[in-house]
Amino acid sequence: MKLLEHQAKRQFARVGIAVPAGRLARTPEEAADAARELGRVAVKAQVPIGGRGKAGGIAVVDSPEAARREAARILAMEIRGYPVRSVWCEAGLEIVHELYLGVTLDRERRRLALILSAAGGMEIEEVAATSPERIAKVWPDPFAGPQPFEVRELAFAALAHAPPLAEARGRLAAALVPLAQTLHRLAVDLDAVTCEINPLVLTPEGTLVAADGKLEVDENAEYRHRELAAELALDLEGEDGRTGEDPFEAEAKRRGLTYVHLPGGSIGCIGNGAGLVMNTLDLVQQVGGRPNNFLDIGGGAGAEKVRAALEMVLSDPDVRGVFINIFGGITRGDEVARGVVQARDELGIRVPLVVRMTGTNEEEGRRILAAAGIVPGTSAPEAARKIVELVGGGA
Amino acid sequence: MKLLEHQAKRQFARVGIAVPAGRLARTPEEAADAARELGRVAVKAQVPIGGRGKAGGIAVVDSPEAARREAARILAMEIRGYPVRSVWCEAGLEIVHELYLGVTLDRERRRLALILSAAGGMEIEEVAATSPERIAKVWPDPFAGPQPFEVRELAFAALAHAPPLAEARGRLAAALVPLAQTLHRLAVDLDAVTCEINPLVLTPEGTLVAADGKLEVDENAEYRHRELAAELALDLEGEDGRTGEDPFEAEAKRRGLTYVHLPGGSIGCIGNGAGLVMNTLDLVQQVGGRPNNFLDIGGGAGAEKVRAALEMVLSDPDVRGVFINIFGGITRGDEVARGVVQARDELGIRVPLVVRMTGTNEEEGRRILAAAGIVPGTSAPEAARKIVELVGGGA
Amino acid sequence: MAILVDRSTRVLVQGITGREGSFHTQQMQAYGTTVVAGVVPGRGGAEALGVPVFDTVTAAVAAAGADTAFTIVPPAFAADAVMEAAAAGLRLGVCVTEGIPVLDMVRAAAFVQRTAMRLVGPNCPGLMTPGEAKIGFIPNHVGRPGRVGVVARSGTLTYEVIQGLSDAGHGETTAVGIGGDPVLGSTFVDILPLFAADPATHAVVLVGEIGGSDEERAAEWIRASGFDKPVVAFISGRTAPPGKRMGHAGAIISGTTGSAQGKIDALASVGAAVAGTIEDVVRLVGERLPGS
Amino acid sequence: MAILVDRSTRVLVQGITGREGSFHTQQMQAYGTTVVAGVVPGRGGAEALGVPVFDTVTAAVAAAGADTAFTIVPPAFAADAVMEAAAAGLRLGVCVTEGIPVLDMVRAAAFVQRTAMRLVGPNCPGLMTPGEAKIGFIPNHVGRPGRVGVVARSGTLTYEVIQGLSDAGHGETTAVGIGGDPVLGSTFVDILPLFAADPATHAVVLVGEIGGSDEERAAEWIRASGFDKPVVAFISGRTAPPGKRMGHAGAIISGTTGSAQGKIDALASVGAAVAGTIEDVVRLVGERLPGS
Repeated sequence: MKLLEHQAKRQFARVGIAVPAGRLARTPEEAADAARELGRVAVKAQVPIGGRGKAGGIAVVDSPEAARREAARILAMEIRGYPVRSVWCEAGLEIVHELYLGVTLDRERRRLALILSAAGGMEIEEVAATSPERIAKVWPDPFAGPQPFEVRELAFAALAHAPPLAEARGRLAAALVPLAQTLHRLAVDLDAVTCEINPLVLTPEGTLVAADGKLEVDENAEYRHRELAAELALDLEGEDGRTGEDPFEAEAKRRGLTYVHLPGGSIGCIGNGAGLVMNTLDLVQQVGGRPNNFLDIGGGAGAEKVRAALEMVLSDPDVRGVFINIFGGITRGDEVARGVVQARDELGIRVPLVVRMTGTNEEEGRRILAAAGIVPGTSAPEAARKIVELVGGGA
Repeated sequence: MKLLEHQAKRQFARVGIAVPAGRLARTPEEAADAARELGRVAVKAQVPIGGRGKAGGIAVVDSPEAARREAARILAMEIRGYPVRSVWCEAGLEIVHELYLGVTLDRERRRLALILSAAGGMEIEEVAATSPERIAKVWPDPFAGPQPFEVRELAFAALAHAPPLAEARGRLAAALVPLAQTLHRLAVDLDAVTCEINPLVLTPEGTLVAADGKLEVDENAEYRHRELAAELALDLEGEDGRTGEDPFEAEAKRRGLTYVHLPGGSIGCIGNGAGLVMNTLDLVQQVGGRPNNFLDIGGGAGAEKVRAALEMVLSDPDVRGVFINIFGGITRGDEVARGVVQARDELGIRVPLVVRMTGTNEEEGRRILAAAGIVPGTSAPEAARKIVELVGGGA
Repeated sequence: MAILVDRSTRVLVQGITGREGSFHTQQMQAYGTTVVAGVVPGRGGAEALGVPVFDTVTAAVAAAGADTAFTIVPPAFAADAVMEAAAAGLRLGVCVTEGIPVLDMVRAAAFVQRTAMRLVGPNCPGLMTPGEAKIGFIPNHVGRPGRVGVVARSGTLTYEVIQGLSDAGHGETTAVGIGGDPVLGSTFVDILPLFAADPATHAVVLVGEIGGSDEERAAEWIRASGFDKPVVAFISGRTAPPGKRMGHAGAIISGTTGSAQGKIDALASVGAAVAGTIEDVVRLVGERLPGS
Repeated sequence: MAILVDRSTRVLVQGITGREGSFHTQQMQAYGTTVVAGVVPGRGGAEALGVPVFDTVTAAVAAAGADTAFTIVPPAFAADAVMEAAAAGLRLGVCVTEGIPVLDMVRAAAFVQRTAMRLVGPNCPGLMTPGEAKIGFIPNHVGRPGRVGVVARSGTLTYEVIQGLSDAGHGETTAVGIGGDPVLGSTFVDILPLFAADPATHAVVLVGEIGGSDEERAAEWIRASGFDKPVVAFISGRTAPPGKRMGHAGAIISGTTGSAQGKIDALASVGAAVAGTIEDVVRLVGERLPGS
């Protein structure tokens, strides 16, 4: 769950991290009001993705009129599929230097990494690729959080690559200690896998201000942060109900299905187990087909779940055939077979279905399928070839 | 710094630990008001020591009139030297069982111990002495704090000795998890070396309520908790300015001196270094004298500090002679000697002074003392004998 | 021979009275696993599936001599259960729970690392030493004692590989499903050395998938350690689009990290045979098994 | 021979530019201690007392090859400084700071315990190996190379003991002031084994005081380990009233714990000679030193 900029900033402000003054505007008029109140402001599209600026989603304006005009323009935009529902109107900052300060999950270290760079304002991945020496990292103990000395080490390492800050580095290191500790605690409290301030602006007064923020909450922990999720949903959905998410994926989420959409593909893919379904997609592509989706019905799924899966997959009219790949462990082949037959009949499915089935009760399952005129198989590559043939070459 | 019951309870309430409804009353009239509001209440003397109940400092009353009468009686009390400045008037609780839950510094383990006992309502040290098996302890990692499983282990261990609670132990263990975690976090946040709820009352509704609380803040960390200290001072000092503390110790604290008073003793003891001064007292007593105080002037003390120390020690008219014991390391003997002579002259000291001096510049120091008619010495036991002789046998 | 689990393993089940816990414990018992106790806070003194239930792991260890935990409790309680098992001095913990908040696992992993316990999982299918014992979800019918070690991130694919190896007559020493989460107790590099040290293991199948860089680390380890048993690898997710979670929380390509091709290249560069299909896995193992 | 500190010890000073830090560093240099660096955040690149100053301990270790930290910083920063030293891989940390919040030290002690560093202190006078090196406050003139190990909680009394042993001609191998705080990096039982292993140490003086039970633990260790060098003990605080802090934060009798008599009895029961005065300490050592 990626929060919007203004949500992230509200969280920063709540824990005492300085942010510029700003107002959320959902209409051009509100943006004009904000400019009246704050003076020169940046009008920023609120969408949960990066690259807004390049897409024209940010404008700096000097007057309420300009704010109204630019807000109207931006609120009419759709940035990489995301309709802009609101703009964040924010007072400008005088900038001495732009830093990057972030907390992000490091899978390899099995910890949150605390990252500081004096090269703020750029994508940190870009900095990492082009000048990795300008990025300093520490991996604080997850229970202890960053200790002051760790933040100082981080700070002195990062600031060593910013000669203009050499003089002030002691003071900056001292100021970064509580800031980094607070940011880390915020990340932990919000179950954030990414929690970054970029740029972190050093002002002429010597304060550090979070000029932009990114906050992504672990999906497994959303149950602990329902208010944030509700807030985000409210911010993403306009009157048309569109959130900018893929509509099929949004629907699958509502139905509680583990589904990923690959728009434009023609072959629906269903299986039990994430690795198995990924492999199913791979097999389809290997023999020249174009998979339309990933759908994992999980372990021990019964007929009802299979039916729901088929219904979901076929809701995309691009799907012209479905490949169901089942390894019967806990999942029983006969039960899946019955689910497939029943779903086909009840849903009136006319596109070809190929079911590869092995493991528990596989013979019984294959018998049921064959009797109902559905193509059964035991070898997954062979079944993949079959569905691609049935859907048509180059499909 | 030992907080008063009502301060501890306000801290408990702040972090979400249930406490009975209560009102602080500084006058009998306020106690009557509290009783009018709360009904049947316990009127409890607010003094920073245990054993109030036995001393008559707690009364349970049924009417505002009784509250007024009992509050008047208790507010006139002095409990073990502490004038009662306020009473806490608290609504009664229905009690199913009394538990003990506490956090306390365990020096040997170098950690806070989390302690639970089903034998609540008694002094935990008494339970420890008479039935140690009824006390369960864990020593959580200081960074991680108590984990749920640790609290459950604690709970099942402690509740194993409370057959009436056997049935409810699962539910109780689950309820104790957040409570113990909260109490531990409170102790850490307040730098408490003791933070206990005793009794922790299990009510018929199955809730756990902190019916009494003890909270002692580490003196070394008082600088982080100035508001609590200020609040406490306000609560302890009446219009007469007396706090219940030994007045000499209170004065020494104001002067920034490390001083412990032994009322009734006749020999003032001053030295540099805690161990040395303790030993000075021991030596005086060994040869039949009665030390009046402990005063450590610390390392590197100059003439000014010596003078302040002498002034402090002699403020108790019981002092009929002073033993100054100096080991010159950083502290220079000649400087101390000059301080002693100067202080004697300026303060017009007439009681005998014996100064034992060894180490850095000891000869020069002893020369200065002898020239001024003050008894110098190099052996501490001999010097101790000398001051006892001068003050008079059995002194 | 085998690794991690065998006939002598004494298992306690955290969550034995749950629907899933109960079902899989029975499956494990049917397979021959020695289940000695269950742990359900507040249910101590009861009995379930023929074994005593305790309030705490410590009590189960003391009374029933358990040395291994099978953890099958809801996600909100799983990290704590894992830490409880580790603190109680167990040798091995196997946690199958899916959906644990990742920062819970970050803490649990750090906690476990300070103890003597090896953790497998979470969100893993568990492990099986055919003919001896299994802990977790691997279907009872798929395994067959043999010479191949299997270590895999995904569940169902693991079963397929085991089935294939069994059907081909190679059989397995032990199959270990390390799990599909971003933060795992054991990764490939934790398990491979055990297979290296197991004389009965003559070849290893490594089943990886997109996301993270555990496969790349495995390749580094193979190179650095001079591991000389044949390795056949299989990576799923070649078609997965970047930035999408493919079912497993950990199966996601982030920026330049985690693509299937990177993993395939890394493993191929250290001499592993990288298979395109499960059928190929079995064939490639057959070609490489000494004495085949 | 000696323990913990000798001619080869390479010391960095945390807080070298402070008033106290500067004074005592000079004293140490005058004594012959090899001070190789100072650490003052934000002052890296400067020089102080003839040695380079660094922003971090890590930098000081890398550039100056320090292996030991002398920590003399204000109480609010001391625990963090100790952890920094431990994290940087130092062998020994000596923290003299008085007044550190006890829960800061609880955390620091737990942190240090997970590293290879041995911590002496805080609120301690430091340690001295006469004729070789000293770290901390022990006056330069008191020591003399010899055969007695000294381990003590209080500072000034330690100096007295050292002086007495020196004047009597026994001399010291190493004197260690472990400090007067309730939570210490090293207690008697951490230091005694070092003296046990040091062939040059022929007898040990243990200077205890009221509060806690470190002396009782020392007695237990002496019994359990079969420590066979003569031990002369001295305990101060026989006259201290219960519940009062006698100067040191740790010198307080709490309930039934920490009285002088309990400690005297415990030590006497394991064969230690318990002296009534410092003069007695020296005499008792003289009577017990082998070959005296």
